[in-house]
Amino acid sequence: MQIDYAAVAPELVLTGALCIVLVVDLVLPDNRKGLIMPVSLLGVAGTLLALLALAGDPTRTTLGGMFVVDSFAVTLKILFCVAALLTLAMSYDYLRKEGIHQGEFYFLLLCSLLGMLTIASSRDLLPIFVSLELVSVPAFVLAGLQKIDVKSNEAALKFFLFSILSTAVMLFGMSLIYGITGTTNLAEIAVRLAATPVLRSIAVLSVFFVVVGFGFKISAFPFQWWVPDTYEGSPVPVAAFLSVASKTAGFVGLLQIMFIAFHGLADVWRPFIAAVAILTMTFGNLVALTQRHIVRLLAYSSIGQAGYILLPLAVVNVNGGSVNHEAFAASIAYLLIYAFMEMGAFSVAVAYGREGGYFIDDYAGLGYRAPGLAVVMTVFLFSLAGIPPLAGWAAKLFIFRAVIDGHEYWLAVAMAVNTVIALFYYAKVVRRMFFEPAGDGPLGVKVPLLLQATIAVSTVMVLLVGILPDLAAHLARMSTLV
Amino acid sequence: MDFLAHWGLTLSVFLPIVGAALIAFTPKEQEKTIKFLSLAFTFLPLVVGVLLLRVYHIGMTGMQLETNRSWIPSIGARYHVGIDGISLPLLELTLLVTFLCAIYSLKWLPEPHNPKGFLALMLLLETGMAGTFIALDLVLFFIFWELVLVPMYFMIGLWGGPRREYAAIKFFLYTLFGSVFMLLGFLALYFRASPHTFDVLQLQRIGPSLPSGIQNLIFLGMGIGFAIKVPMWPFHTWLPDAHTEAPTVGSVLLAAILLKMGTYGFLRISIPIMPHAARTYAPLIGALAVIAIVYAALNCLAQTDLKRLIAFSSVGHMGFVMLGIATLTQIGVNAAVFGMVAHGVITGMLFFIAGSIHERYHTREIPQLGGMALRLPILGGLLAFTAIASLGLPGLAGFWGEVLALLSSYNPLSALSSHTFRVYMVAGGIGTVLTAGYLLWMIQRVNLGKVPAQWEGKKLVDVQPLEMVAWAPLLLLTLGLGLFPRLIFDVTTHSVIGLTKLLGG
Amino acid sequence: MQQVVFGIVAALIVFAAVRLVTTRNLVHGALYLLAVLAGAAILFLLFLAEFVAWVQVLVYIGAVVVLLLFGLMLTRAPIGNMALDSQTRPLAAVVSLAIFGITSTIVWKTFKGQTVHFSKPNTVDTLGRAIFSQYVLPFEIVSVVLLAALVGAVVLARKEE
Amino acid sequence: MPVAWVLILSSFLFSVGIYGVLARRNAVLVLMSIELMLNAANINFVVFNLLLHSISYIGQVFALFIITIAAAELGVGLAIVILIFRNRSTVSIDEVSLMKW
Repeated sequence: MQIDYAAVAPELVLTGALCIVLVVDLVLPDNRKGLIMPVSLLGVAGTLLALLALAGDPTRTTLGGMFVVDSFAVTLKILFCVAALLTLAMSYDYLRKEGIHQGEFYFLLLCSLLGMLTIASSRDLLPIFVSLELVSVPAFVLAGLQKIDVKSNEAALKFFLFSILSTAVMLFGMSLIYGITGTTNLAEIAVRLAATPVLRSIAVLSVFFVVVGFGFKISAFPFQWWVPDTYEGSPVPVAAFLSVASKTAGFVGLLQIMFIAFHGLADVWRPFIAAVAILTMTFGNLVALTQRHIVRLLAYSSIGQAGYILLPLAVVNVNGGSVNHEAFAASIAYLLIYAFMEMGAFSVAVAYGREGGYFIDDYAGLGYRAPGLAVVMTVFLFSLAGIPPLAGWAAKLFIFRAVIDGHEYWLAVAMAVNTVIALFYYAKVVRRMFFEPAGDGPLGVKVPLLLQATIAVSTVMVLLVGILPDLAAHLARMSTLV
Repeated sequence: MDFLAHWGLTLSVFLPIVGAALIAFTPKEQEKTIKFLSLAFTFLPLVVGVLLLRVYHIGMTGMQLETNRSWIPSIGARYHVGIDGISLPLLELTLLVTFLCAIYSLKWLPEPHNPKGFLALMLLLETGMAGTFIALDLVLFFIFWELVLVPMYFMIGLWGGPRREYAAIKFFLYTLFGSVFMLLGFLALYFRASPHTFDVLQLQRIGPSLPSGIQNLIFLGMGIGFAIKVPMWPFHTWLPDAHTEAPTVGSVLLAAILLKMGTYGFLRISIPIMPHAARTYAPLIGALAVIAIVYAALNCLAQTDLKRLIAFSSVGHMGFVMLGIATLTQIGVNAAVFGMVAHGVITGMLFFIAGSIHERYHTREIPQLGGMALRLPILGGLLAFTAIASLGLPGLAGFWGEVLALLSSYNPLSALSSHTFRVYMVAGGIGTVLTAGYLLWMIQRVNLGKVPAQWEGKKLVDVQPLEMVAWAPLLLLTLGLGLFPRLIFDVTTHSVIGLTKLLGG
Repeated sequence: MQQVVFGIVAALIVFAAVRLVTTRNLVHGALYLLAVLAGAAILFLLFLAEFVAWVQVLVYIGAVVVLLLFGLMLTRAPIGNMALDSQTRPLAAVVSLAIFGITSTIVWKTFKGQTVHFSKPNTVDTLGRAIFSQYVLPFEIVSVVLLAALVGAVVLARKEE
Repeated sequence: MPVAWVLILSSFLFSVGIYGVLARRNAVLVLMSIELMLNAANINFVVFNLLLHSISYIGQVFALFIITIAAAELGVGLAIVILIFRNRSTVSIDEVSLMKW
């Protein structure tokens, strides 16, 4: 079989890089482990370069039609690489202070990243399943890396159990789909579902199981129970990685399956998705109101955001057409924008956390003690809340646009109400930082260089995309599957 | 001149944000530089704004000085700005009042002392406010509209009175709530229009032919957003809190400009694009406006806090503006625009005075003032003058807006029930009497009467030169607009005629 | 003939599975799991998936169960009777019964008339060819998963000095 | 042989697994229950492969991959359980809950 090596170049580079990281970790003496970080960084940067070389190319298909490199795949792979770079930069000082082994951490992170890259190119249930596992298996370990911390242990356990449970449910659904269509190729599934007069009930049942399986990965209600505990217990950069990259990987798998394979059944699953999306955002936003820990707050906020990202699926049309295109593009654009604001907020949490603490009370008066940090945190939080001209506003606009284009006004209104609820808790943190007298926290927080870089990149992106939303929108529209 | 015609508006709107960025990068200790920057970057836009008057053709209907550039092609939003007779006065008012606020802030800054943050936010606010009045694209309009939110939130929350946090979050949530629905309305409009567009001018051509059910729904969605900002009764409850707690400059900007964004939204977007819905809702808007007038006046009678009293009076004055708009007639809309400018000038001035009184007495409780005319004759005189202007005395600015709004409701658009509007007129008339009542009573209690014991023999400083500089333009405008209303009407009439034509008036 | 084998094995699987989720003893649980896995392996053989059956025996029975037992012993979990169930048993029963009812009804309706025909079993050879031609991608991904799992398990289980 | 019999068996296995997940509070037992669900999927894949006469053997291949991945995950899972036990001497899910909401 002919393999198109150009198409798999990024994955090959990354695989090479993670092998090197593993070997370097073995041969380096303990006091030189700091070198692994630059090696990993170079590996991801190399992957990114290989990806950029692929950008703009016509679609390539290889490995027996299972691996497709189109603009959708390239865009999301670039996003995953950027998220990984930000996580790497965020981790270095954190790991040193927490006494976590650098080598294994980066190795596992790169493994997980590899899974994300392959899932974006997978157009078959089998590679989607194995890629998803490649994303998750290293992530369990990463979540548990603060080994002597009971919370971290528990984070890993919860994440692990929920994840394989969801995999099992998803696989059962996939097996039924295989049974009724005789194929695992996404495009073929769509064709055969349309052609063969199968009973609707079994198709719906299998789609239901698959969606439930993905519901865990993307933390949709009522499968979100693991999220706050896992995020809080994990090392904070891992929480950032999970909330951005891992969740996006879940969405990528879900979007591919729903839009390529199952759009013919859209009229059946649309109401179900609508209900899940609304419940997810409402639950996330309401519970976020009560949180006192910044990582848990961000966790619940990320549940809320997942609801927004899911919402456009609720307007998908059986016959395809521009509505589907808009819906897909809206979700993708939201994912692109969400990555930067979430990463930014987590970077600030990491930067401040070591010295100042992770409770929202600890942020009291930060505006006076470390004005710069407080201002960028405000930028990220208000962006998450959707206040223009920050990027999150554009993301919400795209969703609203898609939903109204699909004539689902009530969904738009429900999301609008949610946006207002969400503002409460974002503003709560901002209020703490600025409206309260400087507490007894540290004065002038020292931010390591690499963290400064992640914060700066995120801030610039949030502002830039906020003023020129087309940067994200254009990319998203170019890279749709439908 | 050519450059000015194409980019003058953009320049005047975005200069302040450049100033805000410069201030952000100036070290906190260099207060002089910061103050200078804030002065310069409010003065320059004003200069541009005045120069714009030279290229603006007063006799023309329709938009002028337009700029229309590609911005977010993928969703069809464009950078489209321009002004006509309705937006011009409001834009100029914005540029002027912010500059005056910058002058005032040279000496009087609210506690906690942080000129850097305060002035940067003020400049940011100016961009948002001015931008709202020139935006001709719904997405652009929305951005500017929301840009106002955060600076005002911080202004109230950081530098406000004792209940500042409550007031700040209330202001934020109310406005955000409204604006989210406004955005949904914009999007619905976009998708209903064919071809899909966010362009206000194009929508004015397409919108009127939309089915009436759709118009009504979209009008309602947007209306919530605008009504909260105006604020119309019963959405007004954020206003007294925000006004009372905000620092002086915040109150001035809030009263003078922010509130006009809502009424402007009705005039620029809702009514011309959805004339059918405008006719449907006009009686309701009129009713709410009249309720606001009477309700505000009654509330004012019960207030003891000077700022709160002025805040409630704003609700009433904006009621007159909305009543004028609701008639959908040329006179009514003209009166509304005039009323907006007049209210901006007069109430802005009143809040300045209230701030200065608070500077001196450290209280705004009316019972604890008293006898101010004796102790501080100039300040007392100015208060009396402005309050009288506010109650609508002929010869001063407040008169024209209110009287014409009442007059126009005697004879509203032919499609509306004139009986209903005559009832409104009578009720509004009662409102004017009540307004005169509480303002005169306020003047009597503050200026006359006995000096409270704690101020006996204590030295109180009367109006200072810097205050005079900051206030003089407003005082002159109060008098000037009252004596020569054509200053405004000449500018607005042509555009208003264009607007009312769309309504079949 | 096949139906008889299927009947016996199915009965074994059903019994073992039910016991697994109701037993009050952890080690018994592991043994019941073993029974289910073995039963599944026989089914694979029956359905002409020889290679899958042997992998099931080697990987699951040879490794997984040993691993489980090791884990149980290493953690010195109390091996006697103990409260292993949470308070949610009735709810769990309702939910799982509902799922069973719905799923079985639907598959029954869908596949009512269809029967499997037992033809010549495929050899390992054809399966191997398939894996290394059409399914290279998932194969390579799985190899990285295994590597990551290996490293991860070592990292987590290793005692810090 | 009617394929529906096999499918009902696998549905049963799947449902029993769900019951185990919901009703058990020992992490290892939950893990075992999930293995039941995975086996249900495996049986489906294999029998469908036979039913459909897949020339590509995708059903069997899928089952192979599921077995492999399940083994890998179990390794990690048990490592986590051992870790927790070392720190807390318990593997009960309920008792491990330090964090709620």
